[in-house]
Amino acid sequence: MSAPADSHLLTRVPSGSADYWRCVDFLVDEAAALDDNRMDDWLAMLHPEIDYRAPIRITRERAAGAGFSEEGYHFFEDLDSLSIRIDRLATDYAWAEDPPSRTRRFVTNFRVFECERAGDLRVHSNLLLYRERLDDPRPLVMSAERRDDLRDLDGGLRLLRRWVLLDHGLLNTANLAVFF
Amino acid sequence: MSAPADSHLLTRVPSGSADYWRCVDFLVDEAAALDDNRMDDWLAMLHPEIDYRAPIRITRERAAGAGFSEEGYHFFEDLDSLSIRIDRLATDYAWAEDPPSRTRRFVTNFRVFECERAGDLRVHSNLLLYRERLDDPRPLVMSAERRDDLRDLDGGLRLLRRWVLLDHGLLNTANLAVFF
Amino acid sequence: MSAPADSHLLTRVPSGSADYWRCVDFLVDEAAALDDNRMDDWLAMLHPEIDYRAPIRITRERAAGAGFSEEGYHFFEDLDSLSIRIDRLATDYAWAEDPPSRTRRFVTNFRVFECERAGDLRVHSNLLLYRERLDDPRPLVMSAERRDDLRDLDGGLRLLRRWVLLDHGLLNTANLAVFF
Amino acid sequence: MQPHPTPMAQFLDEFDASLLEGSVPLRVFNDPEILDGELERIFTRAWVFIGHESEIPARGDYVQRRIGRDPFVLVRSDDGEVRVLFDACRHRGAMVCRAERGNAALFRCPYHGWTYKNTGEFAGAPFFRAAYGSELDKSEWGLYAAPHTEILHGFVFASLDPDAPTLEEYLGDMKWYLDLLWGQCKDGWEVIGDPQRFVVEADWKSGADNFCGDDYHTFYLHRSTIEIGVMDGVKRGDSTENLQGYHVQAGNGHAISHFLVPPEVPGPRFWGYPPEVAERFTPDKLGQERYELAKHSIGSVGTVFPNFSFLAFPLRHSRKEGPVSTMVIRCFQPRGPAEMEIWAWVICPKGTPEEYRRKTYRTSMGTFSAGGTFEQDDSEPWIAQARTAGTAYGRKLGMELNYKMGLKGAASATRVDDFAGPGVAFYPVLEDGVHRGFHRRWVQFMREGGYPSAMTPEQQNASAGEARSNGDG
Amino acid sequence: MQPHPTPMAQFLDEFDASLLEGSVPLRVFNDPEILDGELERIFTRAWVFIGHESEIPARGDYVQRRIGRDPFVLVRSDDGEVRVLFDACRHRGAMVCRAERGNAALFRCPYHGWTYKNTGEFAGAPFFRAAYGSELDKSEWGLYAAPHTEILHGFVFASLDPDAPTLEEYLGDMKWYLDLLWGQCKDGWEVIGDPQRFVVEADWKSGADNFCGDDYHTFYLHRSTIEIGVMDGVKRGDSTENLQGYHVQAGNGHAISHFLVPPEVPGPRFWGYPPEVAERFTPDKLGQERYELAKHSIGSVGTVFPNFSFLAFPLRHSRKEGPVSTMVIRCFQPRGPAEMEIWAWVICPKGTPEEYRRKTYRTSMGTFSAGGTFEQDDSEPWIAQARTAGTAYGRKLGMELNYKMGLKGAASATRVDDFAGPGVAFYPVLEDGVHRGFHRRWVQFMREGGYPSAMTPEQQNASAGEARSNGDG
Amino acid sequence: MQPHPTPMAQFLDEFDASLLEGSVPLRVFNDPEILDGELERIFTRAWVFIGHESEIPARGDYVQRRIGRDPFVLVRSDDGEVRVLFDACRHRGAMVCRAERGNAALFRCPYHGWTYKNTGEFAGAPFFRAAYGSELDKSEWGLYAAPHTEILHGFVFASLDPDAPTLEEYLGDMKWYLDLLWGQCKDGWEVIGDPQRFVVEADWKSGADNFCGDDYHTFYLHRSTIEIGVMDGVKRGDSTENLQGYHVQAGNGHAISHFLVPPEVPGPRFWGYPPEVAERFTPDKLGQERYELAKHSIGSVGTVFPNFSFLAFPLRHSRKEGPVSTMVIRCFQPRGPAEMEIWAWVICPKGTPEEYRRKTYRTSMGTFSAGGTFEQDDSEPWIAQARTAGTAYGRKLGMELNYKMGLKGAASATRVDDFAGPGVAFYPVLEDGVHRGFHRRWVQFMREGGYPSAMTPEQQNASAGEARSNGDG
Ligand code: FES
Ligand code: FES
Ligand code: FES
Ligand SMILES: [Fe+3]
Ligand SMILES: [Fe+3]
Ligand SMILES: [Fe+3]
Repeated sequence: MSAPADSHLLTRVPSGSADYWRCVDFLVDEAAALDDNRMDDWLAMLHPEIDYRAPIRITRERAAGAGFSEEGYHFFEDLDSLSIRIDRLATDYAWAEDPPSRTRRFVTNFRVFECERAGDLRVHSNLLLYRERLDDPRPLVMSAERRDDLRDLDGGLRLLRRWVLLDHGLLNTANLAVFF
Repeated sequence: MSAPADSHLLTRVPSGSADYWRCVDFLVDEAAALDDNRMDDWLAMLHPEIDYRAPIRITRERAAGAGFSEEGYHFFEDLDSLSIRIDRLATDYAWAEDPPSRTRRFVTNFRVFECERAGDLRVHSNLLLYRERLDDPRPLVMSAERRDDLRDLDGGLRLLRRWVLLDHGLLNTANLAVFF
Repeated sequence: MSAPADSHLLTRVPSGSADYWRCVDFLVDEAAALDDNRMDDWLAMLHPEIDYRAPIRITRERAAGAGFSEEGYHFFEDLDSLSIRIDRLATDYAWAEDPPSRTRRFVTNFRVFECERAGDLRVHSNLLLYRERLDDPRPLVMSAERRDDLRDLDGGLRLLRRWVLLDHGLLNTANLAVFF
Repeated sequence: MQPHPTPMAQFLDEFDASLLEGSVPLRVFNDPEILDGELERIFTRAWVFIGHESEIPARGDYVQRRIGRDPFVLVRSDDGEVRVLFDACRHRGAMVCRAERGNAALFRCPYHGWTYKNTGEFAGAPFFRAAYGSELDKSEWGLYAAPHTEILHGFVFASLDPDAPTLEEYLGDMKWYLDLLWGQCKDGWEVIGDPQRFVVEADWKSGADNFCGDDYHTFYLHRSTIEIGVMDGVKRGDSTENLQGYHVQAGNGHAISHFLVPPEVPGPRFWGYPPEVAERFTPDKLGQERYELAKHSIGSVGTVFPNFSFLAFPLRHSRKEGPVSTMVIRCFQPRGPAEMEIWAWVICPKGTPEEYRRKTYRTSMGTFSAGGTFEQDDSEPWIAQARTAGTAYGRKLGMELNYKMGLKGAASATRVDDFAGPGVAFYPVLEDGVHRGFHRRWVQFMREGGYPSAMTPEQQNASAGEARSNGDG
Repeated sequence: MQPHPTPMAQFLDEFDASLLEGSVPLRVFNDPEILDGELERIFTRAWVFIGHESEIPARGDYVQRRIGRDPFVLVRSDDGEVRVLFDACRHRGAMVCRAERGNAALFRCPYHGWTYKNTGEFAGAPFFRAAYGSELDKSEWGLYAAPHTEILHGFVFASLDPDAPTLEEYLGDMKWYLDLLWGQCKDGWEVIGDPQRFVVEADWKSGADNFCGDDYHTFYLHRSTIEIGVMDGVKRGDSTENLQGYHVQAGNGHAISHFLVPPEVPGPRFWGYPPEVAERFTPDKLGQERYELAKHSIGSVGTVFPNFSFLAFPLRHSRKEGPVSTMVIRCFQPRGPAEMEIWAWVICPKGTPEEYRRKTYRTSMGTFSAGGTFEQDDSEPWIAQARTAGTAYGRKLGMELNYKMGLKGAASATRVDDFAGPGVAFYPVLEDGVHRGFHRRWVQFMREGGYPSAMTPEQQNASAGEARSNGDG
Repeated sequence: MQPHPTPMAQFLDEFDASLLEGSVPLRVFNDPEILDGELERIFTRAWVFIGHESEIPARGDYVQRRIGRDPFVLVRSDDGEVRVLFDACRHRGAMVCRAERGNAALFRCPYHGWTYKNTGEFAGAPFFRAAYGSELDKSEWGLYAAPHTEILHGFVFASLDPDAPTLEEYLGDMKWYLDLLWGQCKDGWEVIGDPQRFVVEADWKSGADNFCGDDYHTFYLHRSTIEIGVMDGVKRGDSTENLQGYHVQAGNGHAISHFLVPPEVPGPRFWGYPPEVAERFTPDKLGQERYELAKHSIGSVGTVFPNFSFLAFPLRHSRKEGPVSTMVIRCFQPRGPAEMEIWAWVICPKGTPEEYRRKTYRTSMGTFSAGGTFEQDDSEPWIAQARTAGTAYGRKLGMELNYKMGLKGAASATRVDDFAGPGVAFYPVLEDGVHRGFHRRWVQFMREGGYPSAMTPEQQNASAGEARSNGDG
C-alpha cells in the first residue's frame, strides 16, 4: 500500500467553506494539543480505526519517483499501538521525552477534498516541526506533507487516516519520540 | 503572573468570521511592518497599555510543566520601554541591528477567542522567525507560540497584551535585538 | 527596476473573500506542484508574459534600505527561459536535481491587493523553503517574501509577475536549482 | 597544552591493563584522535556488515552503503556476484552512484562520464582513444572493490584489508551463533522494507558495546516500556528472576547474550515465532542439536566486532495481542567525534506468511527503531556518555568507567560449562565480561602493526575468567 | 604547515613580555589550541562562580551548571551543605541530572539506574548484590564533587583543583570589593528569576576582559543608548567629564572599575538604590568606613578571574521615570573556539520591596541582557574580534592589539594613593591596566607546572606601574 | 594514529614527482592540514583578485571582500587611490567596515570609536589625548593594507606578501591573455550588478582546477544543458569535432583554454558579442595582431593561480533568440576543509548598449551562476570529490587521481607552435596539462621557504612536454 496520491481526482472542498474550516481548525487544534503535551486530548481526536503511517524515504533517481519505501515505515500504527506510546510517555521513565522537548508544529498549505466515502474529508497540509532538546540550542527541524482523512464521529471530526510524508532520508534526529 | 493558559475556557471565535480575519490581518500586517523595518508603523499598532512579555524558559521534568520561569523574562515591556528600543534603532549606532538582519516572520496556526472583556480578542498563533545577520549564511531560526490580546482603539485593533512563549532554553542567538 | 513596494497604496482585497481564496489556492496549489515535481503543471500556471525575478541582496547599512541589488538578479526569467530550465530537468543528466532534492514550500502571511489594472491581483506571501539533498541530514532552509501579480487567463489565474525577495546575502546553498 | 598527553601506544597498554580491573577510560567515547585511529585501524581492516542479499535480488540491483564514513555500493553484478565497490571514480574521485537504491548495468560518473560495469570494471570514457590513446590500460582503471567480500546466510560482509583472514576465521565461535540464528531456515532470511537510518550525537561504540549484552540497562532505561507491559515475562522490581540468560564471549571480540526458556516450558519457541513461521526452521541444515537449541531460544542480542549487532525478542506493540517475535539488525557507523549514524533493518525468515510478516515488522519498528518504544530511550544515555567523555574534568580525573560486574568475588554470574554453544559462557547475565571483551579486541585493533591475530574466547575473557577461578564462581 | 609554529611556552613568554608594552596577540581570541589549554589549565584549576544560594533555597534543590564546558549540578544536599557535583555517572558516564532546575533527594542515572544521594554519595544500584557481590566498596563510587566549594555572601564558587588555595586567598584584594558590594546588606542578596543564557560566537575572554573595566567602549559602542538618554549623567561628545572613576587592579588578575559621586552630591547613593532598598545596607557588617564608601558608590563593573563579572549602575528603561539601579552578574563560559555561552543573572538585596524588585529586574533586563539596550550591541565587536583573530593574515602579521592606554607618559589616568580600597588604583578610568592585569594572570595560569602562585596588585600592575613612576604620573 | 603520516615536505616531493605521471593525490581535496597550509602559504602570498574598479566608481566607495577567509575592504580612497585594507581595527581587532557596499569618508570602529580615513590612515580616537597622551604615534596606527595592490584593465589584484613580485611578473604569459580579453575595449570593462556569492561544500581547488580548462567535463556533466541546445555548435555524442580549441600553459600555474573559429567562418566573433558591442574593441590598444585574434575568438576559460577564473562563451538562455555572449568571472574562496565560497560576477564592455547589457547579464546568470543551467551541476561532482577525499579508505589506498590525459603517446592533443599567443599550447583541448600545471605551482607555493620563484610555461609543462616529445605529438 502506498501513500494516497495527490488527490486531484477528488472533489475539492472550497477553501473558506465550513468544511474547510472544520478541517483547518481540527489540525490547528491538534497541533496545539501536541505542542502543549496534552496527550490525552490528542488521543481523543483519533478515530478508533485510525491508520497512522510514516513511510521510510530513500533517495532515488528522479525517474523513480519520490522515494517512499513500499514496505518500510518509521511509524505504522493503530489506536492500540498509539495508546501504548502515550501511556509510556505518562510514566516517569520515558527518557527520550522527559524532560519533554520544546516543539512547535507549523501547519500550512491546506487543501481539502471530499473523500470517496461521503462525509469523509481529505486534507493535505504541510507540517514544519521545530524541536529543541535539553540545553542544545541547535533546533531540530523536520518537514513533511501530511495527507489525512477526517471522519465525523460523535459530532466532531476524528483523524481516521494519516500519511506523514517526511522530507527526510537519513534522519537528522536521535529519536522519533514525537508525533507528526 | 504566568502566561495565559491555553484558552479553552473562552469562547472560540469561528475561524473565517469577520473577527477572525481582523485578527489574522492584524498579525500578518504586523509581521510585514517588522520584517520591513517599518518600526513606526509597528509602534502605531500597539495599544498604549501594552504588556509585552517573553518569559525565560528552562528545561524541567515533564511533571513540572513547560518550564517557563515565574519571575524571569527576556522581555518585560510597556509602551514606554518599547518606544525607547525603537528610538534607539533609529540612531546610527544601534550596531546589533545596523546593518539590520534579514528577518521573516511566519505566522500560522491561528486560534481566536473572545476575551473576558467584551470586544477584546485573544489570538493564539505560532511564530517562526527566520533571521540572517551580515554575511553569515547560517540562519538563526527561532520559534514561539504567541498569545495575544487585541483591543479596538480608534477604529482599529491594537496589541494590548502579548506573551511570547519561546521554544528556547539556551538561546541560539547572540542578541535578542528583534521583536517577536 | 526595483521590487514592487509594499503595496499600501493599492486597495486591499478582504481576507476571506472569493478573490483572496483564489489567490491563496493558487499559491498553495503551485507549491504542491513544485514539491511534487510536477513541473509541467507548474508551467501551466504561468502566464505567457511572466516576469520572474529574484534580485541579489547584500548587507547594507540600515539607512540604505533592504539591500536589494539594482541590477543584479539570481533569477531574471521569462516563460522562454523558464521552460528551458524545466526541459533541462526532464533530461537524465540534470544532476543538481537528479536525484531530486526533497523540498517543502511553506506559504504563509497572505496579503492580497487589487492591482492598478482591473482584475489583476497582487499577493504578498512569505515562503519558507525546506530542502534536503541526497544523504545529507542537514536541511537547507531558505526564506523569502514573494510579491506576485496574478492575472486571469482562460478561466483561471496565472502567475504574471513574481519578485522573490530572498532573506539571503551569501547563499547557504551550492545551487539554486529549485524554483521559488 | 596537549589534550592527550599520553602517546597512543602507551594509552592502549594502559587501557588493556585497566580492563583486567574492569575499567574503561571514559575518554574513548569522545576523542577526535581516537576516532581517526578507529577509521584507519578498525574500519578499513575489520570485517563489517554491508547489507543483505535480499536487498539486491536481481542482477544490477544496488544499494548505497558505508564502511565507517566511506561510501560504497553493494551491487549484484551482471555475473551474479555480489560486490562491494568503493564509490570514488578513478578519474577525479567524484561519486558514480547517485541513488540509495536502484538497478544499473553501468555506473556512469556525472563529472566526465567515465563508465564502469556493475562489476566495477572500467567500461569506457568519452573520447577514450582521442583522450588517452593506447597508454591507459583499461583493466587497471576499474572502481576499487573491497578486497574481501563474503556472504553468510545472505548477510554480506566485507573487509578493506587485503591481509584480513576469512570471514569464518574472523567470526571465530560467533559463527556458531549466527548459524544458530540464521542458518536453519529453509529458504534463509530477508530484509523487510528499507533500512531506517538516523543520526545520534554519540560515539558508535556506545551502541556496539550495549548490544554485546547490556541486559543490565533493560530494567531501568527501558522501565517505561516494561511498566506498560511491552516485554512479556519481565517483571519489575529488584528481582534477578528475569535475568535467566547466558553471556557468551565468542572470541575475536564478538559476544552474544542468549536467553533460553526452561526445559519445562511447553512448546517450541524459536525466538517467539509462531508455528506458521517456526516451520521454516529445519534440523536439516545444522543438525538436531542446534535445532533443539533454537526451539528453546527465546531471545538473543549480540555484537559482531566492531559494529554489527542484532536483537531478537518477542515483544508487544499492542495491548490486544500477545507478544510478537522481532528480529532486528543494526550497524553503528561513526560519523565524527560524538556522532554516529544508526542503520536499522528488520528481517524475517523468507516465506513468512504475509500477515505475520507485517506483524513482525510493525512490532519490530514499534519497539526497536528511532521511534520505537524501547530504542527511543537508548540514545539518551549514549549522548550523555559522549558529552561527559568530552569534558576537561573527566580528562583531568582520568575518569574510568565501571565494567566490573562479574569480575571478581561474590556476584551471581558464574562461568558455566553446560551451555550448548562454544565460547566462554556465564550464567546468569549479570556480568560485564562481554563488554570487556569488546574493548580488549578494540585495543588490539587500535595498535600499530599487522593484522590483529585471533583472540580466543579464553583470551577475550582473560581477566574475568581468571578472576572468577580465584573467586567462588 | 603548522598554524602555530611557536611552542606554547615560548608563546606565553613572549605574550608576558609584550604585556609590558601594552600588547596582546590578537590570536588568543580564536585559537583551538589555546582553548584546549584554557579548558585544561584555567577552568579545571581556577575558582569559578557556580550560582547563588538563593537559587537553591531548600534541601534537595538543584540547578544544572557548567564549569568550562563540563556539566555540574549545584545542589543543596539533605545535610544542608551546598555541593557542586560532576554530572557523570560513575558506572558508564551517562548524566544523572536531567532537568535544569528541580528538587531531588536522589539522582538516578537513566542508563542502568545507579543512584546517588543528593550529597553525591552512592546510594544503590539495581541488583546490587547479585551484580557486584561484596567487591564494590560503595563509599568509593559516589559522584565526583568539586574538590573545593566555598560560599561568599551567598555566591557559590568552586575549584576543580585539589591544590587550589582558599577562595579568600584566590580573591586577594578583590574580596574587599565583593564585600563592599554584597557584604553589607542585612539579609544578603538574591537572584531574581532564572538566569538568561545565550550563545555568542566569540571568545569568552572578550567578555571577561571587557568587564575588567572597559569604560572606554561605553561612549562609542553604546552611543545609541546614551543618545536616547538611558544612562544618566553621561554626556555625549569628546568630554572626559564623564569618566570620573577608579580603575583598581586587585591582584590575582581581578579588577574593578568603581565610580563614586563627588562628596558634594547630596544624599546616599548605594549604586542608585532608593531609600527603601538602601536601608538594607548596614554598617554593622563591615564597619562605618566601608558603609560610607557604599553610600557614595554610584557604579561598579568588574571581573573575578577568569570569567565571573558583575555590573551595577543606575539606568533607565523608561522615559517617564528616573534612573533605576541595576545589578547584574555574568559568567562567560567557553563553548568552543570563537564560541561562548553567556549566563546572566539579575540580583537584588533580599527584602527589596516587591515593586522595586520588579522595577530593578525590568530595568536590568531591559538594559543588560541579550535583548538589553546596552548589551545587545556588545556581542557585535566581540564576534568581529574572534573573526579577525582567526585570520591567516593576522597570524602572518603577528598582529598585536593595543592595550597601551595609560601605559606611559602624558595620558590622564594616574596612579592614586587616596582611594579607599586596596589594590593599585588609577584615576580617572582612561587606562588599560585592568585589562593587562587580566591577561598577565591568564599567562600565568596557562603555563605548565603547579598551581599559579599569588599575584599581588603590584605585580599585576608591574608594567603600567613602573611606567607611570617613570612618567609624570 | 596519525591521519597523515607523511610529513608535509615529503608529501609535496612525492606529489611533485607524481605529477610527472599525471597523478594527483585525492587527499588534497579535503584535508584540514593542507587547508591550513594553503591559507598560510598561498592566500597570504599569491596575487589574488579583489574586485573591479567599476564596483567602486566614486571616492569613498567601498565593498567588502575576502582574501582566503580574511576580511578586507576594497576602497577608492579620497586621494583617488584604490586600496585593499585589512578589516581589523588596530585597537582591539574588531571590524571597522559593517556593510558589504557603501560610501564612507571614514571607517569608524563600533567598539571604541577609533577612526580611520578611507586611506586606512588613523584619523582619531575618542579622548585621544587624555587616553594616550603623546606616546601614540598616529602614523603607526592606521589599518593594515595589502602590501601590494595593482590594477590591470580595472581588475584589482592584491598580494599580502611584501616579497611578492609585481603583478606583471606574477602573471607571466597570462598577462598576454588577460590583455587579449580585457585590454582591447575602448573604455574598458565593467561589472553588472553585485556579485552573487554562494557556499559549496567542496574544496576551492575543485573550482580553480576545473576552470584551468576542463573542457572534457562539458560534454558529460553539462549534457542536460547541451541536449536542450543551450550551447551552440556543440554536438552530442562521441565526437571530437566539438573540441577545436587550444590549451595554454601560461607559466606560474596559470592556464587558459581558448577557442577560435576557423578562418573560413565569416564575420568577426569577439566571443560572440554582436556588432554594437564588438565595436568597443579596437586595435589601437594592443595592435592589429591581437585584435585579429580577438576577432576570431569564440570562447575562453581560464584560471589565474590560485583562485581567479573567467569564462566567456556565446550561450542561449532562450529558444527564441540566438546565442548571446556571456562573460563571467569567479573567485573560489576557501572557507574550511571541504567548504568554499564562490563569488561570481558578470562583466561587459563599458558602453555596451543597455538592451544588450541586460541580455548578456540574463544569459550569463541564466547559464553560469548558482542557478544557471550550466553551473548548477558543477558543484555536484566537486562536493563528491571532497567527500571521497575525506575517506579513510582513499587514504589507505593512497588513491591517486587520473590527470594523464595527453600525457604520453597516442592521444590526440599535440603541442603546437603555431598558436598566436605565448606559453605552451596544445591542440585540441583533450589534455590535462593545464591542470597538472596548476598543481605543480600549488606544490611550489606550499613548500617552506621564500617566495616561489617564477615557473616558466616550459617548466609548468615539464612532464607533459617531455612526454609529448617522446610520443608522436
Ligand atoms: S571524475 Fe569521474 S569521470 Fe571524471
Ligand atoms: S551509566 Fe549510570 S547507571 Fe550505568
Ligand atoms: S577595537 Fe576598534 S576601537 Fe577598540
Ligand atoms: Fe536498550
Ligand atoms: Fe558594553
Ligand atoms: Fe562546468
